[in-house]
Amino acid sequence: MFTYTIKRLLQSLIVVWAAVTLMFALFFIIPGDPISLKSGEKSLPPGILANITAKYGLDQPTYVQYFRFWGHLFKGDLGYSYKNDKSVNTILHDGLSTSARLLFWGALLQLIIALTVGLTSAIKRGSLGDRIGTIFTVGIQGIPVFVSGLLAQYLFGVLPFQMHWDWLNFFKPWPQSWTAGVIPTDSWKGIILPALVVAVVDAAFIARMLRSSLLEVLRADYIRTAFAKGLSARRVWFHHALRNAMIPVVTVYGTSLIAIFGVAVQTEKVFSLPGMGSTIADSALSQDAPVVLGLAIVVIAFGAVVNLVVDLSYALIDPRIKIDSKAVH
Amino acid sequence: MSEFEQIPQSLSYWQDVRARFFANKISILGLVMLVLLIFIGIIGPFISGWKYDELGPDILSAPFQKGHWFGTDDLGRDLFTRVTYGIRLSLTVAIIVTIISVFVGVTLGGLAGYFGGWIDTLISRFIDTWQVIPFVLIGFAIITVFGSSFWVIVAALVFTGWYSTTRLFRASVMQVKSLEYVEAARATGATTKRIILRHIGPNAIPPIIVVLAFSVAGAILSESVYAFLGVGFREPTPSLGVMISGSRNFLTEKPFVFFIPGSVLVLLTLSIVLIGDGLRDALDPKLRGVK
Amino acid sequence: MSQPLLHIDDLYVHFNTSDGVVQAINGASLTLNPGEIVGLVGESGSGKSVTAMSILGLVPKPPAIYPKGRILWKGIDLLTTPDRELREIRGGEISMIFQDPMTSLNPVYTIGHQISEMIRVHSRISAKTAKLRSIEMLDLVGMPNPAQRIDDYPHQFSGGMRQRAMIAMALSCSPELLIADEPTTALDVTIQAQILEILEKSARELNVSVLLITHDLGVVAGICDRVAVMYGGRIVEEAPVDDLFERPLMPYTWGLMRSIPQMDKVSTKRLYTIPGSPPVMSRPPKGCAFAPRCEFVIDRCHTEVPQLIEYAPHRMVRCHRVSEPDFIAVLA
Amino acid sequence: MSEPLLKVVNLEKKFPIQRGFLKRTVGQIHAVDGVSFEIGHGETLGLVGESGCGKSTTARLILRLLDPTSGEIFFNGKEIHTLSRQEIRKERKDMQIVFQDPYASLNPRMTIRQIVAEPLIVHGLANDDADPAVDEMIELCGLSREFGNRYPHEFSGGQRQRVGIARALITRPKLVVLDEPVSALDVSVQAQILNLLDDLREKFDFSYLFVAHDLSVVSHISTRVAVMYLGKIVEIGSREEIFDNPHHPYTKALISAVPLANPKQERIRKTTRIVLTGDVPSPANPPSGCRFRTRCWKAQEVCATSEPALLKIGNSYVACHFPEM
Repeated sequence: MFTYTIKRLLQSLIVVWAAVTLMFALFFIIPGDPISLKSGEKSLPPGILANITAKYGLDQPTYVQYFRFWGHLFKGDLGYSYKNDKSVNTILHDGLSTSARLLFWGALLQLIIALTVGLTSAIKRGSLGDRIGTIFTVGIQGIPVFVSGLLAQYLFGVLPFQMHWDWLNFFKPWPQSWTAGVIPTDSWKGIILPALVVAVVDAAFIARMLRSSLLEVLRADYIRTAFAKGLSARRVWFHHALRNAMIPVVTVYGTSLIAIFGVAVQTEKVFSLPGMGSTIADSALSQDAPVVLGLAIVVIAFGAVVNLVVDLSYALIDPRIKIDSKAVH
Repeated sequence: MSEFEQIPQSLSYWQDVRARFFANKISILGLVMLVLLIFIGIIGPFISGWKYDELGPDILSAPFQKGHWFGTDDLGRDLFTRVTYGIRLSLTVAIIVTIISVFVGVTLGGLAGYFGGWIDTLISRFIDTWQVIPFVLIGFAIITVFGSSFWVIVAALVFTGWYSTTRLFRASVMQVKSLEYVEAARATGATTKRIILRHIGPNAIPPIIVVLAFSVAGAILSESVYAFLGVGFREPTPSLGVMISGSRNFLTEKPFVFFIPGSVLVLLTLSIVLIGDGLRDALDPKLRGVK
Repeated sequence: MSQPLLHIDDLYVHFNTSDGVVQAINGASLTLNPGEIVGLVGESGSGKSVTAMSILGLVPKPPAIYPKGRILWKGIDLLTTPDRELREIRGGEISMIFQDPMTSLNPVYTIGHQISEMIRVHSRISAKTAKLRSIEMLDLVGMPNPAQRIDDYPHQFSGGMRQRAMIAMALSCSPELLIADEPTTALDVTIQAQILEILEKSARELNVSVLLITHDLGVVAGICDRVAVMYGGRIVEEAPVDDLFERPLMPYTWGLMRSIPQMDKVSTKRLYTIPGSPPVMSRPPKGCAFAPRCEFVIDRCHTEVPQLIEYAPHRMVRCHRVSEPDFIAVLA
Repeated sequence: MSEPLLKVVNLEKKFPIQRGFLKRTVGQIHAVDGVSFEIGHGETLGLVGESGCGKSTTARLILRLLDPTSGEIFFNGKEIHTLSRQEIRKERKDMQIVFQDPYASLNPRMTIRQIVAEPLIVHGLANDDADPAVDEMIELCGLSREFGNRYPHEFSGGQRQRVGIARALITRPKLVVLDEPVSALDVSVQAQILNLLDDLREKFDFSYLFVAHDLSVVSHISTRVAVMYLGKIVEIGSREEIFDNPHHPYTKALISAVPLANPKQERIRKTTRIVLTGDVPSPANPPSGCRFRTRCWKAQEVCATSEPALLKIGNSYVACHFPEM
């Protein structure tokens, strides 16, 4: 297991390096123009222009910029915004806690919903509940997150407010002037609605996946063996079937944890949450390349860590993987 | 010989697929929905009597009033016209993106799958790298650098979608290639061209059709997400995402401004997802002959 | 005479599928006595595996339905036994091994875990004792270094070793009946010889009855006391092993025996062939299931299902023509 | 005596074992290791062995469906091992193969007639599947010509195998390789196919290479038999010699392990049966010297140090230091 972990860790580092390089290349093939961002449309005297260019290191050849970029990265310095003088680290720090809370609860809810729906619909396959579940899980894939976010605001904010259904209202106290749904995120009730929106799309997908994976595993010979041993249906389901059925699901869960960032961006915008997602979207909008790149690196690193964890848990679930890798060395 | 009498009527593969697709009520529902939406998208702008960017005097007027079937937005523009243009735009962009993605996927996936070896290693590792980047980031990066014109948006969408088609086609080719009837064809002395055209191609296509459907749905969703976040199409372009983004401030007072483009977008993607789902079941050779 | 261990009485098993009702078993009867090794022979689709799985209630319902019949285990009808009691019988009194040892063991648990699990379900003993018992059982079936190998996962074993582990597991709770469903079909011939030897030795040693299901007449000839032949969802002939091979009475058995190439009688003579293919059980023939392929068919065969009759002591046959002396002479 | 139809000399095939991120080669599977034999005109050579012994790989090497690592193949006066892909393609008119799995080896998108006609079209012997030779061959293989327009999934396993045979024979090849052609079939259908193969051989006078694990089937159809173990031929000889008087301990054990459908004889055989211990070693790491020594009851020190050559004993060739006489 140890060698396997080390090997996977090295692979992740290579992938992160490649992905970051890819992003760097994209940004610096045509360098964003910090000068016009700072000065607006005015033309600047050449001396000041040269100073600014030198400040961001844009006068250097690309490979020098590239190595400097990595040098700064190793020191934990993600660069400076073109637009204001804030460092990307500060910007990151401002948005991180909101995003982390949203993603944590979102991912947790996702797992809970996916497991519950997937398991029950597989156990009760063919029942009315299963069929409704199937239609629901297929249907939800057609709904973009920002639409379901707005819908959630309408159903759990606007409608209860207008109908005086206080028990259904997630937005108390009701904001004085309604722009977008401003939600008091410091309370438990406040984070649950956006987290649900984050969770529900991929939860539906994973639930479907788990259902079909379980149904396939249940046809396996070793399940028949388990019943023939005299085990109870519950024991067969949870001890023998579920662990095998999780093997393909874990992979999908990993990809969904990476994609969850895209979902979080939309959710933060819809609920006006001051997280990393909104920041990165706004920076992209104002062509503030260092901020987009800096935050992107954090997101990519997070994705690589998720991939690594998923692969390692994969090896824990399926003994064939770690033992085969041991056999080679 | 009595044993032959038991054989049911012979159907070619595609006849069988068609029969099974049309036996599935949900996929027919999807097909009907899509046809209706396309129909509205084509004729809508001609029959509404308004232009999509024409500012009118009636601001946020409710549906079926003052000659606006779906009402007007905050600038007094006719929502019906804008929504029907939105359908056109979504589908146009999605189809262009899908064609390019499938072209890239078939080429790269086919190369990796058929030849294997270092080509496969190279392409597969590239996909691995690409996969750790969340899709919005790729779009953000491209749009940050190049701005948001039509073709940049198309390119951003291709960059978010190419690797799933590539991966799927690679897997499909590898699977078909290892089948015994391909070896049997080689053993008869068939040329590589004949093997690819008659044996591998036709059998690797069904998964591509399914990918095609999901890729169209995915491109529509991604386009609307970019538009909503402000990094895709922008006002006054009548993208459904743009319209929904603009509706946020009126959710309390005039919810129809959100619900109309919102439900059109949902119905559009949903109909394609349902068709894709039906196709997947109909094309699955394992389910062949099962009614 | 003592009560039979197992008595399958006119069993019907049908499956509701999208293709119509598949009549997998259409009236099968079979009796097993304590300590006996009985072979159940048939080709694919004859219903032999469904019969075996029905005994332990392992056929999923739906799609399976049981329109008629009983499976009496020491006098209790297993088809109506509540699940809780059936679970005690499964593994405890009747255990089963399957065709493919590669897929019959759960890949994510060690062999030791899977054997101990079975032991602990049926007896209240500690995990440690169960482990010792597992090692003992693996030793009994000839697994080398059982104490070490018990912590290995199924994929670390060869096919033959996995089947040994399956046998060890099946015998670990001292069952009275072992159902072996094509236990050697997936194995090479030298490994098959090992497994059959172990199966017979341990069954005789522990006085376990065996119901051996196979398509291979050679396997049956080697270790069975009695043989039942299945075709089209029915038992068509049942006899002590020597009688059956010496003098088959049903045209299907007769034809089957003449159509297999015999290694000991090397000859290039054409083989006898049974024309056509086995029946499609969603549209079974109206009369005798073998009638469309039978060389000796008469009109009655197409319209009326023959009864399983006792032709001679211990010799059961299902054929309309078995009462004609001339016909019997032709088969001999 | 005239030139044999097929002559294989020292045929070898190694498969690399690849692992890890960049698919490094970490070892080799020696699937076929120095195999030599001949097949004469009109002869049937049975190639038997257990799974993983390299018999199917050998069959594919002869047809160049796989490229040999080394060794020579002479067929019909041509050096098959030196031919380019283009040239070998033309040669396949004369050497055909029937596969084990009648479900996987027929393209599900083609009708029976299209499948059977393909070799003719490929070799320019017919323009389309309407050629009368196609229906003729379909009928010759025991199928009705009316079913030419049907698709493979509508047929039973035995019928599909007839289609596979029709496809292999339509160009009237000189050599037909049969790779376990009856092992996926039911016993009663197996006899039909074996008889069909017998009849066709009589009618067209081909040579067969019959690859199988079932000794009874091989004993029925072959004129000569070669026994393989871990990539090597351990014994080769006439059918009578192999089955009546086996010289190699492995051949002997293999024959003794086959259960006969005769209870009385089985009871006697059981007392004298040679039950080999253990499993076949991995072809990635075969034993030194004689490869069978780890399971052989006659193994001595010399078996571990020196590899026995295939030498003539009686009328067979046997690779053993201590052959049975």
